[in-house]
Amino acid sequence: MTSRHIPLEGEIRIPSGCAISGIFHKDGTRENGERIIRSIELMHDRSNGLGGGFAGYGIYPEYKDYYALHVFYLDASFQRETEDFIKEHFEIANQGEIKTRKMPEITNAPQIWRYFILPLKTKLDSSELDEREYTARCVFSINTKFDKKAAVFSSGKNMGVFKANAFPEDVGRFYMLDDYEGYAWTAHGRYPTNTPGWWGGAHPFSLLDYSIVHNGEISSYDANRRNVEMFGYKCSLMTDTEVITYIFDYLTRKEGLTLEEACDVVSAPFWSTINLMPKDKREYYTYLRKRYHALLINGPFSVILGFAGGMLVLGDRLKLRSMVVAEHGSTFYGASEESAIRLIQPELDRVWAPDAGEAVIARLEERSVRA
Amino acid sequence: MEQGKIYLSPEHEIVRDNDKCIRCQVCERQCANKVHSYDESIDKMLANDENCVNCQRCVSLCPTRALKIRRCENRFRENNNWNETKIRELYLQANSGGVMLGAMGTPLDYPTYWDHMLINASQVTNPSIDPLREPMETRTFLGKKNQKAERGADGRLVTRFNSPQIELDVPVMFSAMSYGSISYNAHESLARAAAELGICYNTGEGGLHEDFYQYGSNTIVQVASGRFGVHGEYLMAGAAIEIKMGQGAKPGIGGHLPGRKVGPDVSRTRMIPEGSDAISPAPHHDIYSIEDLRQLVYSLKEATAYTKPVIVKISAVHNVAAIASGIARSGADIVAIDGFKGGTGAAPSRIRDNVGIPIEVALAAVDARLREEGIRDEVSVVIGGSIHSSSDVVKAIALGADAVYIGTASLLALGCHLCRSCHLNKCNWGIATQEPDLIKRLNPDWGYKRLVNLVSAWKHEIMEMMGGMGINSIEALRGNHLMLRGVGLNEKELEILGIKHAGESI
Amino acid sequence: MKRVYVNEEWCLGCHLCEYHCANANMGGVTPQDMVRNLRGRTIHPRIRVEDGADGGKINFAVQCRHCYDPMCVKSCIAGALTVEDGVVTHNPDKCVGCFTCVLTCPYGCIMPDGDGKVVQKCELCLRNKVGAPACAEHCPNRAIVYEERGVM
Amino acid sequence: MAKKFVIIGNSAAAVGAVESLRAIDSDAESWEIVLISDEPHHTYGRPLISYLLFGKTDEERMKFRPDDFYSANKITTMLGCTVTKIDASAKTVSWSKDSYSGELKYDKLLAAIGSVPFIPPMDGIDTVPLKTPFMKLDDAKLLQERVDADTRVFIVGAGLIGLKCAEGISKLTKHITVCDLASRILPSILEAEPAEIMRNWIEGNGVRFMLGDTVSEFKGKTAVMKSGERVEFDVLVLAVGVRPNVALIKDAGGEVNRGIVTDQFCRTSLKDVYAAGDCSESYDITSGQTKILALLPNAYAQGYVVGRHVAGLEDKPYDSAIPLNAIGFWGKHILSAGSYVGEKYEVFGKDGSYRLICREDGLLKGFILIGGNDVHDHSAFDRAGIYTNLIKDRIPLDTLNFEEIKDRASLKGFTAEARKRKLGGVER
Repeated sequence: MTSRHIPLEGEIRIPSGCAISGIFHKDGTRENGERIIRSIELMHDRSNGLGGGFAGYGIYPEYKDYYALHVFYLDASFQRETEDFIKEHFEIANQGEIKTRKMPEITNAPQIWRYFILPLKTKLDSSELDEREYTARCVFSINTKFDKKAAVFSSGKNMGVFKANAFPEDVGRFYMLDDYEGYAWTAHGRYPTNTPGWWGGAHPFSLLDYSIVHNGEISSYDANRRNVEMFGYKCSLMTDTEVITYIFDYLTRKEGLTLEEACDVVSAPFWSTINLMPKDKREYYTYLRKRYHALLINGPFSVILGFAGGMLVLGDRLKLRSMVVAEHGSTFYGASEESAIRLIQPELDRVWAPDAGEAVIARLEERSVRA
Repeated sequence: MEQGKIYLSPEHEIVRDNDKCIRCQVCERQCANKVHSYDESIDKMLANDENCVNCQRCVSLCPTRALKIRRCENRFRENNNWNETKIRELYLQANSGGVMLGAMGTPLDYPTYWDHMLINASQVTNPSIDPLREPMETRTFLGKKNQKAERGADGRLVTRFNSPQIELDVPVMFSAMSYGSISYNAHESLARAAAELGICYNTGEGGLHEDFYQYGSNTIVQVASGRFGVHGEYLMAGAAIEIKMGQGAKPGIGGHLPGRKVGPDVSRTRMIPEGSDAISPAPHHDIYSIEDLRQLVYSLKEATAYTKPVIVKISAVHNVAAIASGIARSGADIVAIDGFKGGTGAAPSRIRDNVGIPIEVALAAVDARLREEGIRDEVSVVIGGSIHSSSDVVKAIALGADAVYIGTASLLALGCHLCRSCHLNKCNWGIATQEPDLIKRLNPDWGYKRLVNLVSAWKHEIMEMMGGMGINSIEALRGNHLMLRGVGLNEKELEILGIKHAGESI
Repeated sequence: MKRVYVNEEWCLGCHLCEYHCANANMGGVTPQDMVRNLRGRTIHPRIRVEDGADGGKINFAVQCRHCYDPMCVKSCIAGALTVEDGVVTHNPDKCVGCFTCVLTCPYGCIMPDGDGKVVQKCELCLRNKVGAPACAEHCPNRAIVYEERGVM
Repeated sequence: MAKKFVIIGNSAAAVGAVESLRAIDSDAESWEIVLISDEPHHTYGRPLISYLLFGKTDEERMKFRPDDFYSANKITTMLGCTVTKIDASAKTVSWSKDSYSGELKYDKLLAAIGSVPFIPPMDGIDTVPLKTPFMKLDDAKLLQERVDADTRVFIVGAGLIGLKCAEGISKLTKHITVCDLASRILPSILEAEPAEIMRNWIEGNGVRFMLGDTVSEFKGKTAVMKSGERVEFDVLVLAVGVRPNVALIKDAGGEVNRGIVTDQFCRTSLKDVYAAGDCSESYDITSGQTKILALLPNAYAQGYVVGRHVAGLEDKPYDSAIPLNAIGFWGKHILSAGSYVGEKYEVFGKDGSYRLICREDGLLKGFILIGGNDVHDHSAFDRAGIYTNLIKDRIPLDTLNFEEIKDRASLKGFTAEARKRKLGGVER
């Protein structure tokens, strides 16, 4: 009797419901992963054990100029081949297995490695690409080439993604996140509806320093995917998070839009609203909607986008998914539920639910560039 | 030259229920083909079946429903190889030595892929959206979307759009039907409906009657191989200019408006002598290559100071994807593809029934090709050729079209009963005719309302289907192949259409 | 008040209005009623189509205009014609068939009925089973419309 | 306080005056109306008396207006009261009823007092046991009572009244003789040849004519004719003619010709006194002559002008009067209007119909349309009102294609523009 193959991310499109949470210190203060684990743990019932993960920013100060690749080797025999590829394209400053804790809740763990790298000068020059594009393309190559046997799941500078096929609080303890200190943390608990879950498919999803945690199921997926794929992206995981990440990457890195402008593309106001705006705003939104029509995101989502030096919270244009943000002193919080913030910071200066499609962005204050 | 007598039984026969007939003679007065007549000596209505084209005018207007028209039951000896139509046409050709002519789209039973695609809807994980409660956006812009983001000196985004666009309230337009092939009142209905609906209609190749310049912002003016009625003012009059390279119903051949349809108004509008046949050559004689096309595109842009988007319309032929790619790189703003089931005022039946490819596969192929080449945003894609309903529109958009053209559907809304006799100039519904007493049968005051109703109804249905999919803006549907599933299609068809089979997960 | 208006530009001369008028005023509504009422009979419609104006090209239907100052009502010797809510209404019970109204109606829209004993005229189908002008409802080209236009 | 408008009369002119005044002064705020009539009946259609005899109507249905007419229009009625005198300087009318009498003050007065039968002196008339004019409801009721199948009726006068009486009474008896001094019937509305058509038709329906002959002497139930012939009869109907009832106005010092002289608002020469209907004269626009147009439509129209004038409106004068007649005998109808002057177009139809169209100075002046012998075929006079309208509104015939419609009245002779006006809107 042959068992039926249950398709994984990348083989089919995976929508899912979820919990997300984020902490951001505008003054650059760093904290370890303990509070973000507690916050996401509270929303245990919003995930189902088929995926959890974290992204921390400012966690590798000693290697802050290097791209930190986190790689799953789901089949150990692919490690050599993958490392050959990395060496072929990059100078490796440091490499080693990421430390984890043995836990009964975490099973089938792959080999998990970390590499601090910089592009080889010669290769970079001959590619005629900028450093980020070069690195991004190499990441795509590995993920495509080794097709879920080896997967790069984190590739930014001075940041790192930690994820696994389990409940998020278990994932946090598994990776011993209390040993890392960052000025920003995001977390994700996953509730996929049609996948057994696999390590590479857990969230956050990241590309370079962009990491996204996402709660929702976007109905514009294929329209968005087919558009960004024209610009060199390959949506190999077929998840919303992946395509949202690429959209932001494309709009900001390739089209040169600001993050705010990118948000106005993906969660554009309705025409009925635009028509009532003053002329310059009307022209601005009309331009964005006409020009980037295929990157409008439809359907329910709330996302926390982490990036170097900032954090963005954004919901869909109809506000079909919950999202609460809060401030306490210079610390900014965002989570699917207010309780997940109150648990770790009972006293808050301000708590609010952003409007449909409204982007809330927190950035490091100028004087606090310790990251 | 006609040879001998032809013995063919009529195609249709009039069945009159004499118990119901009240001899009001409405049928007689309404039949331009002179089928019905009243014989006083026997106090009966008689019918000359041979003249009947089965346009259903008499049936529709008979106040006591005493009439029906059925296929003549007389049959040649049964033969699945040489069927009735084939034998009949062969006899006719043997008799006349002529080319078989037909109108409207092919009546043959080729697959309709729309009917083999099903649309998705949201359940649980993603809420459907109620268009009665939430905004549901169908506004569509046609034109190039390839502009690089630029910033002014103040760092702000430049929001001026370089390429002219057509703005549509709903991604449906009335396809090209020339004044001449259809009546003044049909044109007026289309123009007024387009204006009220916030969409566009298309002049076809017959020029623009002076009365309709007022609807210019809802008009696409066509430039075809005959160049009828084309002048500077005409080009500036519309919202866009369409270069007609081909027509789905008759790829590779030109057009012919018989002189009897060229009355004073048509003559003035087309700028040809009254009573003369209007012949459109098969190719544009200044376009023998893609680079020639580029010259015409830019000539038209120059002539209109780059204020009008240029559409290039082609028939869906075997190599359509590559041709569309060439057009996308020719400077055209929009490529329109007309499927082989598209309608026509008159075409050689053999061509109509045997040349070209279905629009669904043409669209999928073109869209995929443009994306592969990364030039999908260089052009908008408009398709036509047998869009029957709002679900076809939804499927077309999901398959990758920006908008659709409807021709036959719009004529049906105006009363056309698809008798496929447009070329005879005796349209009993006042649509495809230039006879004054027949033209008046189409009152544009209600004709335009029927078109408005049709498109409004479709818009409602489109919004319902979009809402069901959890989509509230048409751009999120465009090219969204995951919203489609095939049924009863083979692997190859699914591959070309770029969709999964029903039952496969998302 | 809503009235029946005729736009000859769109009149096809099909005469359907006459048949529907005749049927409606014989108590009919459906096509079956029409068969029963009109088959084998000469019809006596209250609306009439004039064919062949302007050299044969123009047709148009005519029925009572429901004048504001109706000559017919003023001249009726029997008090059989009255204005009810703007509708010029005829009471056949009082009518003696003198045809003074035929002589005075400037539109020629009152005519002897089928028996010729009294007159008949359009009452907008407000008193028959159709309830609204059957001519307008069944005009295939909206040449006859029933609508509010005010006074010219 | 409301002023008092007194109306003498209870027929078409009186009703016209009431309805036009009340259309403006609907709540009787300005005008109180008092209506005096010597007839005791609710207002009835006077020409209907022959139809009453014929059995086409009855007393109830003959009512010219509904039962609530007087109350709905806030009218004080004095029915059965005869006005005996008008004092125009004191502005009073004197009246009597049986043994009562009285005076009534008025602010405005309308004399709608109709006409009276004209009976020339005839020898032995007093010896006739049963004789009556045919003018009023009571005359008809008398005939209804006294005529049965054996009764021989002798009608003197072959005009409209005499012949309508003959038709009406034909339901009661077959023994009807009509004589007239004139050699043709209906001289007031028909020329000789159409009159001949009608005579044949009426004779065909059992009426015996003695034309060009008159009574020289009555001897009880026998009339001795000028020709020497003797006519035996039981009932005599005197329908020689009528005269406008001018006595009251004349006695009050008002100007009177054949009828009461009035201006275009129906004012008499007496201050605040109007006259309307059969008692007054009208200006016939088709002949340019002042005439007695003793016709119900004209009476109503005159009354209508009076009512508006009393209310203070002078916008619609009585200025388009024309002779109008629609009359039928045993199903054969005559519709005529205007004057038979100028260029004549005459058609004698094979079907027994007759058509006369008269044009002068580019205008339609008059017409006679007589139906065919098939009483169900009305095509000969169908839509005659279209012609009437051409006469009344003095529409120049060169503004339409009259040739197209001279054989059959229709609107298609008008221009598209005119039709659009007529059919596309409502003309007030």
